Amino acid sequence: MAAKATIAQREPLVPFIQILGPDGMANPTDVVELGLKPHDFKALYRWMVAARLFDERALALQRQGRLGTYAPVLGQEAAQVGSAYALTPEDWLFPSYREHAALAMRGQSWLQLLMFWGGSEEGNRIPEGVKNFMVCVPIATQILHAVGAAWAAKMKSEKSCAIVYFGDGATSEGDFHEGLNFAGVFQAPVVFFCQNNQYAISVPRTRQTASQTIAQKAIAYGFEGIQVDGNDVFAVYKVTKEALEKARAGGGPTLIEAVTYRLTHHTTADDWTRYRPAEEVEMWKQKDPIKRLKLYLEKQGLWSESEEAKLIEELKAEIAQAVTQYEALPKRPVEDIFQYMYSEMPWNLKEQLQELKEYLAEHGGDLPKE
Amino acid sequence: MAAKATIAQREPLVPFIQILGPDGMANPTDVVELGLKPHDFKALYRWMVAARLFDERALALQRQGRLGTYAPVLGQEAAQVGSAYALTPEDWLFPSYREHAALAMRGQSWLQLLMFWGGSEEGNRIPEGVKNFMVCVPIATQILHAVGAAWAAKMKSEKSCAIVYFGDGATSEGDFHEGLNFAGVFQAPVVFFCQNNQYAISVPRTRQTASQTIAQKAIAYGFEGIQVDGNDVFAVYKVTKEALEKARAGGGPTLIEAVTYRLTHHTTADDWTRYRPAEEVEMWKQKDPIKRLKLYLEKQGLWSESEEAKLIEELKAEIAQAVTQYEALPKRPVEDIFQYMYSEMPWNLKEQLQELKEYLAEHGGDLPKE
Amino acid sequence: MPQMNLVQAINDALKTEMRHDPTVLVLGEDVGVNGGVFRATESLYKEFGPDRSIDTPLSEAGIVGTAIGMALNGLKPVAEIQFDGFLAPAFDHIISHAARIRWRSRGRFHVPLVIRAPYGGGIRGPELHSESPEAHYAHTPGLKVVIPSNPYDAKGLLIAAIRDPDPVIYLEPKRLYRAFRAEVPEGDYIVPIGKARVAREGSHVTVICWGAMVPVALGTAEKMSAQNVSVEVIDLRTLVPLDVETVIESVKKTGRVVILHEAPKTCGFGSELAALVNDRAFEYLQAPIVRVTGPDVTIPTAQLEDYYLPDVGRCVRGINKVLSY
Amino acid sequence: MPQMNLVQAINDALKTEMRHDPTVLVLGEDVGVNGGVFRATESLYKEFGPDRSIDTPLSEAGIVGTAIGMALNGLKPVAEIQFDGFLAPAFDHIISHAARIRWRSRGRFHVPLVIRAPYGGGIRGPELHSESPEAHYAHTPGLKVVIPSNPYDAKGLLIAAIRDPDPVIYLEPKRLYRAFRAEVPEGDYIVPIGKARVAREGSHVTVICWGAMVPVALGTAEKMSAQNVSVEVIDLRTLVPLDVETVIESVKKTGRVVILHEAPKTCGFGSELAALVNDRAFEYLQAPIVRVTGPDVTIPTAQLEDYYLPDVGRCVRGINKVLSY
Ligand SMILES: Cc1ncc(C[n+]2csc(CCOP(=O)(O)OP(=O)(O)O)c2C)c(N)n1
Ligand SMILES: Cc1ncc(C[n+]2csc(CCOP(=O)(O)OP(=O)(O)O)c2C)c(N)n1
Ligand SMILES: [Mg+2]
Ligand SMILES: [Mg+2]
Repeated sequence: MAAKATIAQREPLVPFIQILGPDGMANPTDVVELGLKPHDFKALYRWMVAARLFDERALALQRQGRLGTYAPVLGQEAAQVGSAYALTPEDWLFPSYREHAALAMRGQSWLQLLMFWGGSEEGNRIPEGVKNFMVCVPIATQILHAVGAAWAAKMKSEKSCAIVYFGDGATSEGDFHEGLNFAGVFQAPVVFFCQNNQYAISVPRTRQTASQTIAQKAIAYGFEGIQVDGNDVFAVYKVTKEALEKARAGGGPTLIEAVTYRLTHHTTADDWTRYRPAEEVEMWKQKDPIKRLKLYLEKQGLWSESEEAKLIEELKAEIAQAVTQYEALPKRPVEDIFQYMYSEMPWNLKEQLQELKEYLAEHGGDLPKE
Repeated sequence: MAAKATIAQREPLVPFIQILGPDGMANPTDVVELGLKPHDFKALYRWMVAARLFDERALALQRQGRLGTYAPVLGQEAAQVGSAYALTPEDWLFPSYREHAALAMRGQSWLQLLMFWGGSEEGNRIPEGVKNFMVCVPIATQILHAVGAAWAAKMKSEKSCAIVYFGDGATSEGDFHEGLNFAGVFQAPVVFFCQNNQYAISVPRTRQTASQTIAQKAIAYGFEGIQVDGNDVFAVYKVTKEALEKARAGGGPTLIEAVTYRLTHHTTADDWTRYRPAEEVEMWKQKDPIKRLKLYLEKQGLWSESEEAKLIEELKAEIAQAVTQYEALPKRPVEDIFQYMYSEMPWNLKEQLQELKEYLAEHGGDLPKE
Repeated sequence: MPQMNLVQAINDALKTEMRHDPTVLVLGEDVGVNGGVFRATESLYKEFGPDRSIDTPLSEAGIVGTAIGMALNGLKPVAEIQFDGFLAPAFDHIISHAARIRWRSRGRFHVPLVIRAPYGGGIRGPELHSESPEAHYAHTPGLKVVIPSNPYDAKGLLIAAIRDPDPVIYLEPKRLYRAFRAEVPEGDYIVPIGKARVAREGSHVTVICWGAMVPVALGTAEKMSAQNVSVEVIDLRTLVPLDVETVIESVKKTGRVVILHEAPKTCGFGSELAALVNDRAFEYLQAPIVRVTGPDVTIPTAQLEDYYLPDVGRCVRGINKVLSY
Repeated sequence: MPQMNLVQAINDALKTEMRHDPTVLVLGEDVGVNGGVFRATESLYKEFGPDRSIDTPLSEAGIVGTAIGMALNGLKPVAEIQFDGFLAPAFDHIISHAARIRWRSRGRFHVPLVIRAPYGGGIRGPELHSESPEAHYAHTPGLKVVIPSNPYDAKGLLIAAIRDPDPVIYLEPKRLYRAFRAEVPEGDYIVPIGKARVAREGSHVTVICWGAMVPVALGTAEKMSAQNVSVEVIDLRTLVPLDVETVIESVKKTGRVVILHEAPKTCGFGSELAALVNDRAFEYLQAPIVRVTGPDVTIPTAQLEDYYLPDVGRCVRGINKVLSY
């Protein structure tokens, strides 16, 4: 029958964009077209290094029992930093739970991130004026919220967009589908940013979907899908910026698949050696996004070992200060549990709070040690 | 950027199959390749006419208050009959709520269909040995059940497939996505049969998704999507049969989009004049699937007005008999409400049944008239 | 004052509030051009256009999920879910998000969202068109649950729900949509969320109910009065936050309680009421509380539906049971 | 007899039943190669291969929906939902399909499906990793709801659940997964669904509980015994169908009841128990029933979690309250 030419035999249905190779080489015109200045390059580099240092610190704290389960960024710094760098403060950012780099760039302090991973809801208190949404634990649900926020911006004739981050695993949830479908129908100004880090915990990308690429899923919704080298901060910046501009200009949504790799465990509760070969991880280490940008900067004479040392020192100090603050935080009052449920506390919560307070009072003001 | 060639500018991504035109003309080789004999043509015609006559009768009964809300097949006879004709008795059929033609072909009696639409669960009692599933009211949910059943057949090394029917509206639900994605990943032997009748109640297909075709959504799952003229019973039969054969041979799933039209109200509770122009309906009446096959049969000398009259008489009698039986059915006992909840009735249901019986007994054995 | 039935009152509430507040919009399946399958959104499309009367794709998680996004970006969406049974596909967004965003963000964001859905039996609907899922939402902290029983309340409560800063599950007893007409003021008024109504005063027994069970309770009270039994009927109007004072006051007065609801008995909202009465008026109870509810089964479709639904006869039995203890 | 902790007992139950019955398989996120995030499916992949220990895409409706399809085509799937909070995306398939297919088909089809999920707090989890959603399922006719509290029961109940012809929601108190070890027989045995266990006999007050609250109740009982208060602890093991006899018998003996659960109070399973005790043992009650439960809030994450969870101290308070009435 006429349909004998199956999908699998087709040419790739979406473009793959790369500017900066693993060797730190880039076509100069491509770089010029980015419209970025040396200070931008350095800012990108700074955020990527910051994310890695924060990861290291958080992992150490977790191992010492001073932080809860933590989800590292390691390996995905370019994807997060390149994309978030393309945002304006007017844009909405909807994270999953792994976007510490992007959130930090958008005004959330290291302290707040530590609070969140330390198990305090206060870590999710977005600073006034910052248009981020909270960490989203249930996979893919934030996609619909982002579409709604972007759609509202369009209705209100605002020039803001929304970007929403999610993983390769998230593309299997019904919410991914419903979100992209709504965005297509209502031409919402939203950028769907998939960090395809090849795994959803232990489940490899090939087990997640039989689709050749994640980017081509956009075809089901009538808009554009692009694959980009997620370890190439230039290419990520470029495709995200263009997608945002298109959205702002009324051109509707875009699905970006940033092809990257999680270089370590899913979270500190995970053990990657159970489900993937060491060679695979080694292979991806060769494509390290930070090393790559550093090579480029060095080749351009924009970076030196002393600058590197200084940067690391500065960032470590910044993060160390956040850790000190974090560890000095007083315990939150128990009212915290009750007061954010409704605009006004109903009688049952008032009574239950009262009961809890009485109980604590009976034990010298805190829970009895058992 | 390289992605400037947007989806919208592309050539259609899926084939469109038509054999029998609205004028009743078909390329003879295409017809020969179907492998159907004159008695098959007549059988197809018979089922399509039967569905239309059943529709008419059911609508009349509903208007007289002798049947509940009813969802007509009108206009979609070729899509249902052509596809169901391609099934073997070993295959599973998962309907939505509009597949009376397909269900009747698969061993469900007119009487049962009347019982269902008359508001008795007994209408959903699938005869032993028949591999149909029950009418599914919540949109798109049956897709996942079909995938599971097909996947189980594969695990058990059975040669059976599953076909699942759903509408254009159903493609917007998360379940559509999750079902097709699982089928792609696990290469389940399932055929996804979408009757795109252009509306989900009042919402037109263009509002349902920005995708150019529904068939191309298969690209997101790594398998084949095909568009077929849903009013062409030959083409529908052909693509369904090939998809089933492919599935049976281990070739995995197929998404078929049968482009058709609902020629009347969504259900008897609906009024199509509120949301679509009469000209549109008229235009589609020109593409009537039954008229089309009749023209073909006549041109081939396979059909005469006397045969037509006889067929209609026979079918009307068959349906009338079912109506008589339906109206003579005694009321179901109240035990019916309780006995299909669990394999064994737990104490609370036993007590509640007892209570209900006592109540009825107090009022002469039935509910008091109020 | 104009006479309206319940669905007209809802329509009027939507119109009133959409005129009053440009950030209010409705979205859902068939709510625009078609005016809703029950005509609750009739003529909104004409008056407010496709951007405020939005036909969505067939996708309940999509409707509620995007409405949440709109709500946090300054709009006040009123989402329609076409039937009770189709709240389930949106369940995750209702309980894991709408209900929690104030909590999750420490009050930085909140979700002024109303989710409207027709609920309950009595219209001879097909499967999943007659469910009573209120207990699911009452068990979810962060949600308010509102159920009107008459046109006046329907309008006033819906306007209150739209103005409420918290997410409100607003369940409409579809069986009462066109059951009767009553006077409904034009324009602006609210019926406050969290206040029950003593629908009929009485002294021997209290019947607690909501939605389509209110007329059943009133019919029962009328019938019992012929036997000199004085029945107090409390129409809760809001399940969460519950007007516990009105309930307990009545129980203290009558000492006998019948709880009447359509949902299956086990873990229905009736069990919460029974537990609360036990908590707060134990010593006043002169008989065990009786729950007259749907049995613990899937509600049957048309032919056997009446055997499931609590009616006056069953309510009478319940009252006789508490009285004869 | 081997000593096992609760998660090992679950693993052992799965192995036992998969060896015994070739139609049994497990599916879910990370259940195959990785052996499950809690290692409940450890080594099944090695022993039974990828077709019976199936890593699925990240899609809860997909897991439950396809498992329903498998069940009706002759297999016995045991679906794992990774955490309690992620049952919600599968809610529609659980309540509208798994629970109803026997009903819908008039017994022609049924769904021998087990849905396993870790539930409850106490492990310092992130949001939506500590929920107690049992009341949602207890309110859904057609489902059975089973919750073990110790390794022996966990294995025996899970084998019973897999053999049960009806869909079973099997909630595992994740806080007890590795809390203690106990003797668990090798091979085949069942603990029947629908039978509660008197975990400790007593005469002054009955504490009704399940899952991770059982050790709390037992700790409380131990503590109270020092004050010569004799506490009977009932571990329900099955919420639906409930072993109402064991509960009522105990209440008749003690006349005083404390209900202990983690879920929020309003419309929790505790309210059903309170209502049932009211129905069947009203005249035996010497004090109002006390519910010691989570408050009506979203369960906090790590730092404040202990302030939410019922503990021995709060259970003691509850007991003192019923005793001092
Ligand atoms: C609805 C839901 N199901 C399951 C989980 C448990 N879970 C947390 S992360 C994860 C894998 C996510 O994979 P992916 O989307 O690729 O993101 P990544 O972690 O790789 O960044 C799973 C299954 C969850 N958080 N939410
Ligand atoms: C989950 C769910 N949401 C809403 C409905 C109400 N409803 C019944 S039919 C229908 C439209 C279905 O459209 P489509 O899938 O195109 O099928 P068609 O009726 O055109 O055959 C809707 C919205 C439903 N049955 N289930
Ligand atoms: Mg991933
Ligand atoms: Mg349609």
